[in-house]
Amino acid sequence: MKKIEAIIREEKLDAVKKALEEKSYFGMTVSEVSGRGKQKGLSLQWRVGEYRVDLLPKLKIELVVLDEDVATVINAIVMNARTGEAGDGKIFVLPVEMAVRVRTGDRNEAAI
Amino acid sequence: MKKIEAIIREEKLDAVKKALEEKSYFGMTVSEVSGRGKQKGLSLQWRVGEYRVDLLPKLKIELVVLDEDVATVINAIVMNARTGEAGDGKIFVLPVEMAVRVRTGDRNEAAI
Amino acid sequence: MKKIEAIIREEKLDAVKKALEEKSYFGMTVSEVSGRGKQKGLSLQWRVGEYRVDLLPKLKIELVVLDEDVATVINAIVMNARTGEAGDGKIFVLPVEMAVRVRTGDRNEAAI
Amino acid sequence: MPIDTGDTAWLLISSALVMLMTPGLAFFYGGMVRRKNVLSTIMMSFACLGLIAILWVLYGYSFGFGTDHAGIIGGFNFLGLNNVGQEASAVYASTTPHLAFMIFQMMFAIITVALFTGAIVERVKFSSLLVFAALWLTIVYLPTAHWVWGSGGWLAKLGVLDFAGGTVVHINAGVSALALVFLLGRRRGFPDEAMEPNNIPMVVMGAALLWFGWFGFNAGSALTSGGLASSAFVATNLGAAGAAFTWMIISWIHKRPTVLGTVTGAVVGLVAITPAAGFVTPLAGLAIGAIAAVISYYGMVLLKIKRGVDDSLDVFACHGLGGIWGAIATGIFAAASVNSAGADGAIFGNWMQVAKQLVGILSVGGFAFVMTLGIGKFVDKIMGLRVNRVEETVGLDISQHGERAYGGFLR
Amino acid sequence: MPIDTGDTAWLLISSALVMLMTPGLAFFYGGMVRRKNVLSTIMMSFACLGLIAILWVLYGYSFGFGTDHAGIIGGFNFLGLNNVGQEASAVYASTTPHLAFMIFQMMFAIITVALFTGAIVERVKFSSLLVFAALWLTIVYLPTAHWVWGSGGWLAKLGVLDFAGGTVVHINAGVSALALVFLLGRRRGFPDEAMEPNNIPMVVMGAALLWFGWFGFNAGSALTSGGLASSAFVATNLGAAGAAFTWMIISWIHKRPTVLGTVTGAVVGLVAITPAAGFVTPLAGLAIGAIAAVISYYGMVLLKIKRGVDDSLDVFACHGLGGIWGAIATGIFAAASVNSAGADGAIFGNWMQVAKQLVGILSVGGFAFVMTLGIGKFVDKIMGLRVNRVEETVGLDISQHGERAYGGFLR
Amino acid sequence: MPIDTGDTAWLLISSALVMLMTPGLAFFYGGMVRRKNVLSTIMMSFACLGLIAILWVLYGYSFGFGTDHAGIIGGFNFLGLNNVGQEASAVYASTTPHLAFMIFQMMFAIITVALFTGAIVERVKFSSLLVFAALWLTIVYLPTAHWVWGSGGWLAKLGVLDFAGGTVVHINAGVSALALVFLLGRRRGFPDEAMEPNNIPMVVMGAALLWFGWFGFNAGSALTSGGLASSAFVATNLGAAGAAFTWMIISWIHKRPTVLGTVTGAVVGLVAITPAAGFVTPLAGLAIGAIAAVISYYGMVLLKIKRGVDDSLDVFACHGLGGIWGAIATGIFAAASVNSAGADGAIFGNWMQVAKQLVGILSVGGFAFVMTLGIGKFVDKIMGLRVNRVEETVGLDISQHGERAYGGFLR
Ligand SMILES: Nc1ncnc2c1ncn2[C@@H]1O[C@H](COP(=O)(O)OP(=O)(O)O)[C@@H](O)[C@H]1O
Ligand SMILES: Nc1ncnc2c1ncn2[C@@H]1O[C@H](COP(=O)(O)OP(=O)(O)O)[C@@H](O)[C@H]1O
Ligand SMILES: Nc1ncnc2c1ncn2[C@@H]1O[C@H](COP(=O)(O)OP(=O)(O)O)[C@@H](O)[C@H]1O
Repeated sequence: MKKIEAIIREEKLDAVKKALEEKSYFGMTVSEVSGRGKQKGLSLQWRVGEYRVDLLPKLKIELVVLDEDVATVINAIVMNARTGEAGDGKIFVLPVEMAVRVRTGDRNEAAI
Repeated sequence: MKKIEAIIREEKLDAVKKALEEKSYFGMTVSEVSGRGKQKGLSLQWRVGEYRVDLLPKLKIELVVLDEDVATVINAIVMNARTGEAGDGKIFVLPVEMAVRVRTGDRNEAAI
Repeated sequence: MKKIEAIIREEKLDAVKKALEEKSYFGMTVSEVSGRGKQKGLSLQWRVGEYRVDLLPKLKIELVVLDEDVATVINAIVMNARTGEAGDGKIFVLPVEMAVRVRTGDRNEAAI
Repeated sequence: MPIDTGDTAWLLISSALVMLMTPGLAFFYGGMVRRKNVLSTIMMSFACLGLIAILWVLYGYSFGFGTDHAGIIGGFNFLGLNNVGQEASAVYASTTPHLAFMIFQMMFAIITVALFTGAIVERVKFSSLLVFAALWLTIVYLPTAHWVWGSGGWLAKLGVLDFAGGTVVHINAGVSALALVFLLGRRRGFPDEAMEPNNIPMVVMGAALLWFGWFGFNAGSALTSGGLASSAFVATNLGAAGAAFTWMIISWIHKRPTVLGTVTGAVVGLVAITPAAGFVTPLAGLAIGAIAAVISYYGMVLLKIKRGVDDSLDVFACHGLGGIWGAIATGIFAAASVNSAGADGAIFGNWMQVAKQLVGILSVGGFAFVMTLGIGKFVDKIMGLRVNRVEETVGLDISQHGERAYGGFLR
Repeated sequence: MPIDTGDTAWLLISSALVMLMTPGLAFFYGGMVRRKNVLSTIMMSFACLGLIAILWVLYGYSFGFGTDHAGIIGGFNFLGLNNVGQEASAVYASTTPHLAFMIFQMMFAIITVALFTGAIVERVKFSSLLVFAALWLTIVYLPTAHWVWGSGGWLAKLGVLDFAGGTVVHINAGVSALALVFLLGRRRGFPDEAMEPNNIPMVVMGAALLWFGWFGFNAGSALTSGGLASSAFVATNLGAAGAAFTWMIISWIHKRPTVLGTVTGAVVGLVAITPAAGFVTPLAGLAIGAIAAVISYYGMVLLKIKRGVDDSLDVFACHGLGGIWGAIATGIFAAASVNSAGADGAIFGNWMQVAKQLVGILSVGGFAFVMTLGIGKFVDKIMGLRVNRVEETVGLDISQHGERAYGGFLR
Repeated sequence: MPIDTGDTAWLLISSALVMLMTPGLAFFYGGMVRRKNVLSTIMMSFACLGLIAILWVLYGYSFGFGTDHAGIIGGFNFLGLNNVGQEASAVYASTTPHLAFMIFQMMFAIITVALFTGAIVERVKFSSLLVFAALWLTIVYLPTAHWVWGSGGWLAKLGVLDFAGGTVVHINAGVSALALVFLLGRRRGFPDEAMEPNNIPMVVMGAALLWFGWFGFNAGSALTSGGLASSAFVATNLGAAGAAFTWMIISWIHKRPTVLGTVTGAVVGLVAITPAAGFVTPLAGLAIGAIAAVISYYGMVLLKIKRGVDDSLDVFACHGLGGIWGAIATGIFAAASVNSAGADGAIFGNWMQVAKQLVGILSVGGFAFVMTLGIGKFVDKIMGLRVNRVEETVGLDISQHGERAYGGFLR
């Protein structure tokens, strides 16, 4: 099993969710994160003057999938989260040694 | 060392914390996440009409432990986070190559 | 590639960011987490009486870097996030099998 | 007549209460949009407190309430507050300073403009909104206010009853909102995405300030402190209570009694009782409010859910329909015994009053709709009414105002 | 007597101020519960603005203030606002329209009901709460209001002093809250889990609106604008200031001067000064407030911490104890020189007044306690007072109202 | 003269409005700091509602408004509200109860103290702040209030005009704020870290309550209900509107029209119109407000950005500069035709009035600056003005008050 961590733009969540759903990857965990990278930050204003914010709001999607599904999932995310501008995000794949479903105690394939 | 990532119901945090504490696993990191899976989403109302929310609030617990502790910890979480209804959550185990305690620079076993 | 997860004090973010920047590690993802460990919790007050909060606000920095950069990055974080008091945080290093840049589809070294 | 200290105290505090309604509206609206547009939504109302106030003293009051020209528009005699002083006006409120009457009216103009912004939040360009607002005040609000409330206005002379602005404020704003929606089109993502209100407690706070301020709006419109103000005050509260309760029940029948629905009901009830407050018995207010909730609820279902019209915060369904029903209801329930300056309505056999009310609704509503389309098209041509795609996606707080609502370490 | 414009302006704005207290209370309470119950807590107060207002005009005012029957209850003469018009009432406020007095009283009934909900938030079933509220208004509030304030009420005739509702509002609500807690039991998780207030700034906002509105509550109860209203106004402010400051100091002695404690103190001081406001010298208000803070603070420690009674938002400790102390303090500090309609209290040698106050406290408090137990048991039997386990765990916002307070991409 | 019910209603409601300004300020300030200091910032204002109120009735009113001693300070005749009763005062507002005048003045003292806390939020020690506040009230506020407003005060006799506190409230607070900044120094991290406002909607809510309350502050200062109050009311609103609009435009020229800037502008306009409100024509208010926005904006740029002075919430730039400009503007625009108790200003050829205003500014401002430095140094010596490094880093909510603003499962 692998854990796929995708950092994407907030507004792309719906598209990515839908795309994964269509390929019947339904389970996922999402969280609010802030990121920086090539995308340049924001310049915001105070009463007078400005200040820069370089950590921009992003969403992190975490999905644990079987090894053979990794390519499909990555593909679906890349296709649907892309705008072509800096800041579209990253996908990281990490090894997972075990998965457990809390409700049943099922392990691995049966758990996800 | 392994990292145990457990996604659980918000209301089970106290029970899980207490159970881990009793087995003297005290250190942990928790964050607010939203998840979907087998559990069906919520139907909420606007002024008129309804809309569905399929990402439900969950908590993610992250614990880095020694290899030999993995089973005990998983067991404690499963026992205490379970309600038996869909949505109880998952536990994932990931390999960790190194751990460092920022305060001292201690590595690995000494760090966690 | 490795993923470095550093849990640090909120107020150390700026220093850590600056230090990493100087070594030209710019990309990163940050999120708000709560943690407990050696640091003792807070005692807060209600109208009357007190209650304890043992999960304290921390920030989690996630950086994916090449294997050869791990030592430098860890060093930069340790140097800049340290106060010497319990609660300074931890750094964990996890293996990453693949990285993808959503914008371009670039993989691995090219992606981060 | 000499200035009466009690009447003046009541008119001044009423003006302050109506002023507070505009920030109230800002929160009522601001809580319902998505987080990325909270500030921009609040700003649309708050900016009116600056812009409209200035235009009002320069020429607005004069064109609305100055010497009548053919029943259509006021004159130049009050330009720059000329002739508007500490003594009572010759033709309006006779026991309070003219300045007090002038500023009470100012607050109405401000909130009317703020009201229609709710239909086009989350996509309208801020600069264009300001230009539109200035033109709309001048071309739509000032004449119609004169028709109904100006000394010599043609609808006033006809006998159309509008105690506190059901027609001038709510129909005007509601109908113009609908016209603007046709010009601007839907928000990106509507209706597929669930555009969840970001902060319902903020909506409740806004509704609470609106309800509180509305006592000034309606009971202040008596322009004196006494029996009439008290009667309007009670009718106002019953309109709100009746509609809040009714909306809660309807929403319960469909599924659950929502907070958002209950406070929306309260506002709709306040809208509907506005034209009637000082002409009907307090208990009629209860009926007017309850019926208003039914009309607005199903109007909203029809417009938003069935037809997919993205009147984002339902300005037409709340203020347009609520105002139209209120104007008709005034014709039905009016009682000369409540207010001798009013008339008897249909329940006392005077069906003519309903006809008169319809003339008021159609002339003001029709005028507002057509003019709004015209002004809107014009502004769209010269500067564009809508932000671009990226600006809309990023959110108007950042793209229009260079700010975000909630700062912190991260978000 | 003719209607006085100044008195009427004061009574109307006071009514508006008291109306604002109910949303104020909604925020005061809403900020203290857990995030999953914010809306439901707010709704418990807001719904009263609808429900109780309607019942009040239908029969509430009549049973409370209509023609006396044996000192126990009013009559049918004001049903549906019959005989309640723009002229002054024959027996109540003689310089203001009867309608103004009626609606001022309405606002008191609304907030009294809203007050006790604080004891049972986070677990009470919304439908049952509404039914209970309607019954409680009818069976508890209307008679007791009549006893104390109705023309001919037996406690009024006895000479019990309650300027603005220490007994009718606060003891009634506080004691009933305690009875409800006995019926409903503790929240799941109490007292093991730290039930942290979700939003203290919201609590402060609520307290600020309460303080502001309380000027209408207490000084408005003079029913005229002049020396008595001014004296009550000052006493009210000093009661709040004295108690806020005292609570801050007590909490400092124990550990740190908390914001939550300071605003709680302010509210407790306002409660305690309520019955006394127009009968005591302003400076006595300072003492009454300061002592109230001490009593409520240690009452809360005893009840909540020592005894584990889950009166969730401490309604009995704040309003029950505060109200009882206020009623006794009125008997102690009252000065006929402040208000000739009042009496001299114990400090002027008239210990009888304290005895009378005790009769008021015991009769109203006892009646409320017993009746609340009865009505509560009845409602519990027919429909259940408490939500089920899952609903409580999920939170009442979602389970009772199908909403969540804060929407967004994720949470 | 007998008590006038209308005048009293107006003065009482004005007092309530001014009371509401202090929580308003708490939110205005609280929204601008970082999340970890929200409660502590709110508490600095809220605590004044307790502390200053108590000191005011004990001796404050007496020293400020009691029998004059050499034009410098009041006397002992009103200690503990002695001789302050339900009848009108012999020398102050002659148609309202003395108690009403006393409490109206109390609210001014409270907010003046709350105002300067904005300069030193996020680092001042709470206990020291309270001690400083008590000393400052006694040594700075009471004498200067007496000079300007006390019967027999030397600046009053000189003919310095200050309708509602431009000098006594705003210059006093603004100049003292600056002195405190010199004593306390910058926040850790300033100016390198972006100290982002945590909650701009909260700032807007605060500004809205301030604007609303300011009608009581300025128009209430007429002390009667009628032409003068109405004129001051209109001038006040125009000052706010003019400045809000101007600030919005300036900020737009630099980049974007911010919400934070617009509401700041409104407050600055209200500050500037304060001394002038009842002496100038309403339209002059528009000019005064607009110019105030320009002065404060560039003052802020100079102080904060160019010089790096960490007057955290810009109290000097807003209240100091706004107040100074307002005082001068009063000398320029005053018109005896508006208020016969006033004078003609420079535009009517009376340049002397400007000179008198300068005397007022320099004497009060100079006195406040020097005394604040002195009192501040003293408090610093005995107990330390600033929290320690760790407390500042953790945040004052937890370190000073043992609380956090937003609770929940985690944060
Ligand atoms: N080395 C990294 N480690 C972890 N997260 C990263 C890294 N680089 C970028 N990110 C995350 O990816 C997001 C997008 O990256 P960015 O470089 O701005 O755009 P792009 O991927 O299109 O070049 C960032 O906001 C950050 O959250
Ligand atoms: N494949 C997955 N990858 C990551 N997280 C998942 C995955 N499937 C489920 N989750 C997380 O686990 C939570 C519970 O899963 P769900 O399927 O609803 O219940 P259960 O585990 O009881 O069958 C989800 O809300 C989501 O946060
Ligand atoms: N075993 C662990 N697994 C995951 N996170 C941990 C673990 N132990 C500690 N942490 C995180 O590190 C933070 C600091 O740890 P703590 O023990 O308090 O201080 P220190 O590392 O200085 O001894 C905690 O708040 C928690 O977020």
